[in-house]
Amino acid sequence: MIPLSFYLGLAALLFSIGLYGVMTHKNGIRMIMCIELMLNSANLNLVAFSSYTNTLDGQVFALFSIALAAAEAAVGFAIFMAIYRMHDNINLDELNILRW
Amino acid sequence: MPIEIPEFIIPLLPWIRGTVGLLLVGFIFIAAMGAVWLERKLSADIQSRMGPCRVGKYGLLQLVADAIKLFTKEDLRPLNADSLLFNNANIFMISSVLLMLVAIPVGAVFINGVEYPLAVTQMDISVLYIEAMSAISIFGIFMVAYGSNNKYSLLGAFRNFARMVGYEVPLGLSVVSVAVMTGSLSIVEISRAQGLLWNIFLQPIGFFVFFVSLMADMGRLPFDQNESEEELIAGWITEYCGMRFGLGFFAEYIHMILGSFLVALLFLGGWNVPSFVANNPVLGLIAPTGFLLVKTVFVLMVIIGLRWAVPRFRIDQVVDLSWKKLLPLALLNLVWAVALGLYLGA
Amino acid sequence: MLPVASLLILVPLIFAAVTFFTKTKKQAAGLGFLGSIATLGLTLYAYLNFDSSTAAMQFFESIKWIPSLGVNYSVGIDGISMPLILLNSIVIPFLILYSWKEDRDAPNRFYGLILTMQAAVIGVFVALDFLVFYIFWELTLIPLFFMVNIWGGEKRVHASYKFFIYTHVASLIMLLGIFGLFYASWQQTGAPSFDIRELVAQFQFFESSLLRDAIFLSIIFGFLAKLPVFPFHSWLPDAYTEAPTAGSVLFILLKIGGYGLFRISLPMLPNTGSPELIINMLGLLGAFSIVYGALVALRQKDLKRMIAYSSLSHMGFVVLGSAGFIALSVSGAMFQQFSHGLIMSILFMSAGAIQTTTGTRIINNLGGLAKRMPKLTVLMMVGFMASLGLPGLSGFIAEFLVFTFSYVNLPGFVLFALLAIVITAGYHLWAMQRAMFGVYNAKVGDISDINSLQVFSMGVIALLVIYFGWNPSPVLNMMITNSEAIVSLGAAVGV
Amino acid sequence: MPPMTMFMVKHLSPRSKAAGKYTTYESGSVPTGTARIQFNVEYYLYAIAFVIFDVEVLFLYPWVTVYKGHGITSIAVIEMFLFVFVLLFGYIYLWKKGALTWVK
Amino acid sequence: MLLAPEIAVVATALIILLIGAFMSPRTKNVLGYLATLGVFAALVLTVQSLGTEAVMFYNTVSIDALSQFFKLVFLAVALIVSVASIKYNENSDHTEEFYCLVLFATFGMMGVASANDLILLFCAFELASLATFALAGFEKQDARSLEGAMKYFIIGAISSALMLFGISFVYGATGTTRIPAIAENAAFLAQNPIGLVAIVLLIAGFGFKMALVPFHMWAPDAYQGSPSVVSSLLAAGSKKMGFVAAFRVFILALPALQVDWQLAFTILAAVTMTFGNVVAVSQTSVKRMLAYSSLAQAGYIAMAFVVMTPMALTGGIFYTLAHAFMKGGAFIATAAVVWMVTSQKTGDLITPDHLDNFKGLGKKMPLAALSMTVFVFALAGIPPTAGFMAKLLLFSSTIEAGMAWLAVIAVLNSALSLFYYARLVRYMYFLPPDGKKIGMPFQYAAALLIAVAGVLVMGIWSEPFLQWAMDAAQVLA
Repeated sequence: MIPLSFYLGLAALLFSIGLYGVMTHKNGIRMIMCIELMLNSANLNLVAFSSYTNTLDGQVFALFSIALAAAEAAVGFAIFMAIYRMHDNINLDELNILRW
Repeated sequence: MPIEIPEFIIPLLPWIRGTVGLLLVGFIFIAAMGAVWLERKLSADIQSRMGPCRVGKYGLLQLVADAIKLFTKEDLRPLNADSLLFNNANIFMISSVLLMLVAIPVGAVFINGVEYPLAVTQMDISVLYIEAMSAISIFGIFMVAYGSNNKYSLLGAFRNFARMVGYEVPLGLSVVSVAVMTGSLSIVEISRAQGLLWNIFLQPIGFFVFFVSLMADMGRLPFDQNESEEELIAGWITEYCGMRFGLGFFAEYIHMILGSFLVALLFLGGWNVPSFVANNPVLGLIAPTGFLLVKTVFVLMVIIGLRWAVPRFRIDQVVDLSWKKLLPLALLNLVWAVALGLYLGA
Repeated sequence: MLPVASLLILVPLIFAAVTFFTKTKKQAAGLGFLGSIATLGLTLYAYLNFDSSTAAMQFFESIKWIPSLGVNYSVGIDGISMPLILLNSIVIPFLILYSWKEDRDAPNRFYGLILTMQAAVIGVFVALDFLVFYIFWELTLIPLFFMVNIWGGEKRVHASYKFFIYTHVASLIMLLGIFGLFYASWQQTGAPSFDIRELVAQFQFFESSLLRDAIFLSIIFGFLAKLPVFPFHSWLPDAYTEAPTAGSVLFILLKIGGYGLFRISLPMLPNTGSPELIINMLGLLGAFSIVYGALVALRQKDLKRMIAYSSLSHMGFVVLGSAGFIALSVSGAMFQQFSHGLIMSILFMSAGAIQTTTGTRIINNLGGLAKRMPKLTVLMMVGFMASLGLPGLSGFIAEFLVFTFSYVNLPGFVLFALLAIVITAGYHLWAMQRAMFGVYNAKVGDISDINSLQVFSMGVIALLVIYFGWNPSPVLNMMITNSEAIVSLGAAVGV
Repeated sequence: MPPMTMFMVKHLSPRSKAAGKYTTYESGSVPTGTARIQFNVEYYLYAIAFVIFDVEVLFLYPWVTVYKGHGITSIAVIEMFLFVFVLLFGYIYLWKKGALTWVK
Repeated sequence: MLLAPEIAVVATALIILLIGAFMSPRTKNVLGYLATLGVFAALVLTVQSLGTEAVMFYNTVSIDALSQFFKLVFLAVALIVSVASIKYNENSDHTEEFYCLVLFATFGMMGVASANDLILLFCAFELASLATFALAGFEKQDARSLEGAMKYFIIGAISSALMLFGISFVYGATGTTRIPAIAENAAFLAQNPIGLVAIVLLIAGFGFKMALVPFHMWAPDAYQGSPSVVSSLLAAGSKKMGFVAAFRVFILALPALQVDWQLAFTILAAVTMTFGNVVAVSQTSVKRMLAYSSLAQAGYIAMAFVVMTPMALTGGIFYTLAHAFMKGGAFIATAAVVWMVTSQKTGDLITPDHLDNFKGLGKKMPLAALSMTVFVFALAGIPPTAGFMAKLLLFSSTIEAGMAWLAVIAVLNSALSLFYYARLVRYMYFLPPDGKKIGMPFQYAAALLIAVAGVLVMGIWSEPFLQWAMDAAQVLA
């Protein structure tokens, strides 16, 4: 058996990478990808815990969260599409009408 | 008369399984070559021409010649192609089919009436696994197309994407409908459950949906919009030449064979044989696998034959077919299957 | 019996609501007048049915409102509130008459706000539940804020916000004190209640003297800032000066700070941790306000500002009288509130009239107005004389009572405050001399006297000032009855 | 395996350098424009529809294995049909809105 | 049927979606009335089932006073929003989508309110979030709407990832996702640093939704950019969802870690209310101002987590309902003004919610101005409105708990808030109008009247509401 801490470490690493990516990237699509990474690292956690605690909740949770992540990405892409049509790019730095 | 299994074999079982796996890979490669040959021959027959006949008896060695040709061709890569994507796309395509292969039992042996499926692994969720793995190849195709930096390729990939997206759903639904009957996602279980009645008779709609979706999934005519030689100059594979092309081509044929196995396993009763055959020490070893292979080859021939029986659909027709016809049919079939499963189970 | 206490709130409120929807100035002023007259009638009814020989609550009504918090809608009138209600009801009709002929934007809102204000102030006076009390307390802010903000002078925005934020913060701190009182009593009795009299009575049973002090101080802070007295007064000159005449008069009628002092703080005072210290502090504040207000008024060039500071000085008497903590000194403080309301109304009306006719309030730019405006001059004289405490006018009675009886407990502060009498006389006479008499200042231009309605309204109030100067007993009697009740609480503890 | 193959190819196949060979293929003419073209919006709509229904199938898979034999058969079947039924609304809506039609 | 309200909402949404697809744009106005009817039915059903308690679906759904109360809150908001949206969606081709999203968002919020399981909680939370993401960007031709939606989406998605990660730790340490079971097994979480990590992640996740500083960045943009009716839903509904989720997760599931999250909320509450009020003062866009004031209000409500006495919880819960009416109504009034500006083509068209466009509103749209006045006074906590009662409960309980310093901060803040609220009133009543009187669309009028009625009734006849809130707080105690 692989120790639980390996899974947790991996999940934490992926999560951090995702968070870092969201913080640093300006491109909307990349941000969505990074967010997906974060969500999936959480799923990894859930599944790992599920198998180590011998309960099924975690796996069920992961299943639901995968579905929600997909829906979230869909909504996100829809918003970005609309933005792209208006601005011809999805660089978040250039969206700054709403400030103060 | 039962055969004694010697004690010393038991610790060796993992090794045996490994060997079987390796053999399977080899077998499937040879089979893929065979499928190419079969396709050429069959096509020729349908069109009343000879097909390959020079190299070897009935042109059997044509494939070897082709392979040599591909190996010695220059590996061209357009200057403005993205090398990372372009070079590594093959890995995805090949690994997709190989990973699928791992879970597909290509037959079974009965020893003392006990069934031993010939698969590298036996997982509980093999159907789901196979579907998931088969979806990997789309990454390969998209990587090639995007990496080639060629409009034809990209268009091909777009179409491929639209088509895969459309057929993945009916495919999944029809697989679920089959699985509903047995309450299991294991291929072995599913095929075992068809001892009395094949699923094709229980769920004709499901079979239709599955078969069509599978064809689309494999990119076989009439669903080869991603290649469509006439309009897109082989589509996604335009810039691929030499052995790169060869590998992609190879993967497609393996995919086709595995697809045929799936049809045979899920709908055509798998390797089920009457119990007297299974209990017979000799027939039990040979007959189930033979049965399955016969069915598979039959399916393969149907698939190849269909290439010449129907014209290629336009992409909008393809998409319409999946979303507006197959999906409702698949849902209908799901309802039917649940009802039937409950009825038969009760 | 009519439910007078509720009606006194409702009638002006309803008239205010209707007035907001009137179209013309005539309708607005007429309705406003009608409403205030109706209120006056109710007040007189209440006054006539009032038994001034008892300190008990009269016209008491109580309805359950939020049982789970122990909140009731309970109102009533006693000798503390009756004179103040009377003051309000008397002055406001004349205030409306006074401004009858003025032209201004949005008259419907103007008169509507006046009536709202009246309702809110009376609401504070009759409320016997802390929540009701606080609601009306806050409600008084809104009309005054808009009064200053819309119809005020040049610096109206600044003044209105300053007034608003100052007093709002103060009343919020008071609210926190009320919360403290509420919870402490809840713990004490096990039942929530917002009843003012009950909470005030419970106050003495709280164990922690720190808690009692904190509650007392935060509540009295709200009152002192509203009153105002010296350190908390800085909103006053701006607001009083920038407000339109009617607004200034409304400020004058806003006697809720002093009322709160009598109703809530004084009964609690003997039970604080160190009542002596607090009495001394209050005495100091009062005396200092008297002197400080007078001194600052002395050097004002602006007539209205001068009156504003003199008002601060007068408010010092209220605090000093309260701090005296003897029945008669407290009654003096109460009477000071009452008479101050009348006197200052005249003065602000006069100052307003001068400003509208001459276009300036700077005393140095005026001069010899008596020749052109004799009626105004006479009325203003009455106001000034009353304000400086001339015997025979109502101001004298109040100041006399405060000085004489506070001396018993706080001799030092009273002696100090006596200084102010001289100063007050000085600046009043000086201003009178410069503005009304002396050489006619040609720069003022050709001016005419105040109109007859203004004469009438100011005249009636001036007559009242004189009347109460000779015969204060109609209101003083009930004040004394209640003061005795308050002070007797202190006697029990030995203060 | 593919890298291995390509390694072999590298050593087996001939090399000749000619500039024309390395250009992008465009039916013989000189390539024009960039191939980094945008997705057509239709693809996007299909992708969304795919997400919806693939998720549906995703939920069906585990359901398949448990709905029988745990004493919950009837309620499980009803709930799954409810789920599919709700999605059916979405499907009809998509169809009606023309999201499933290639050319609009 | 205890789930009847939810079923009513979902069924209405599905029916609208279905028949809307078959209708021509001109007849689609009917859908708005249909949605209103559905929400109203759900409201009635909820009121009817008040006082019942049940645990359903293998302990995942808990119907108790808390969930019923918050369902009331959400349904009230949905009612106001759907009535007002009838006008907003007039002649729109996307009416059915709009209502469907509103109803699904409401459904999600209701799900969060009655979640007894973290899986359900997360799913419902996300359902509501997703629907509101789409709603925030509903004006596809408006750069502001899109920008707001995008910021809202990005930050919302991050927050849900943080939340999920936090939940995974909670699950890992306790081996269950059922809230009562977590509370029983949380001892390990309390001793382990993993508990702290989970708390931080969860606070970040919920804090985004509640728009607590420093997780508030999206709120002003999303509130300003979205169509006003949607801002109303966001501020009045979606924000409350964050609170009810936090109530469920922190107070019911993680009492073992109370010390930790209480400290965090203390700081967050104080900072949030101060920041919100200070920044709101300088805003010229009314919606943005309301957004910052909404931040401040979130800070007040968060005090309930700090004080945690039954009275404070009652106050916090009561506040959510009051705030739903006040802020929801205020945004609807803004919607009416935006409608006026865009349909009359007068005033500042680029920012239709600019303060200048409110000049003389008392003359141009008396009802809008009057109700806006009621709302802002209520937000400022001036009696006799719902806002006053709410603040009364909340601030007084802070005193009770001996946290006078927090009460003083809160009280000073609410004094400060009067500053910008009064400015708005001054603009509406005391500055000259730049146009003629305009007939108010009755849909906006109806929505405003509902909200005004809510604000006043809750302020004047607060007893029943207080009782409900007390019952709900009982669940948390």
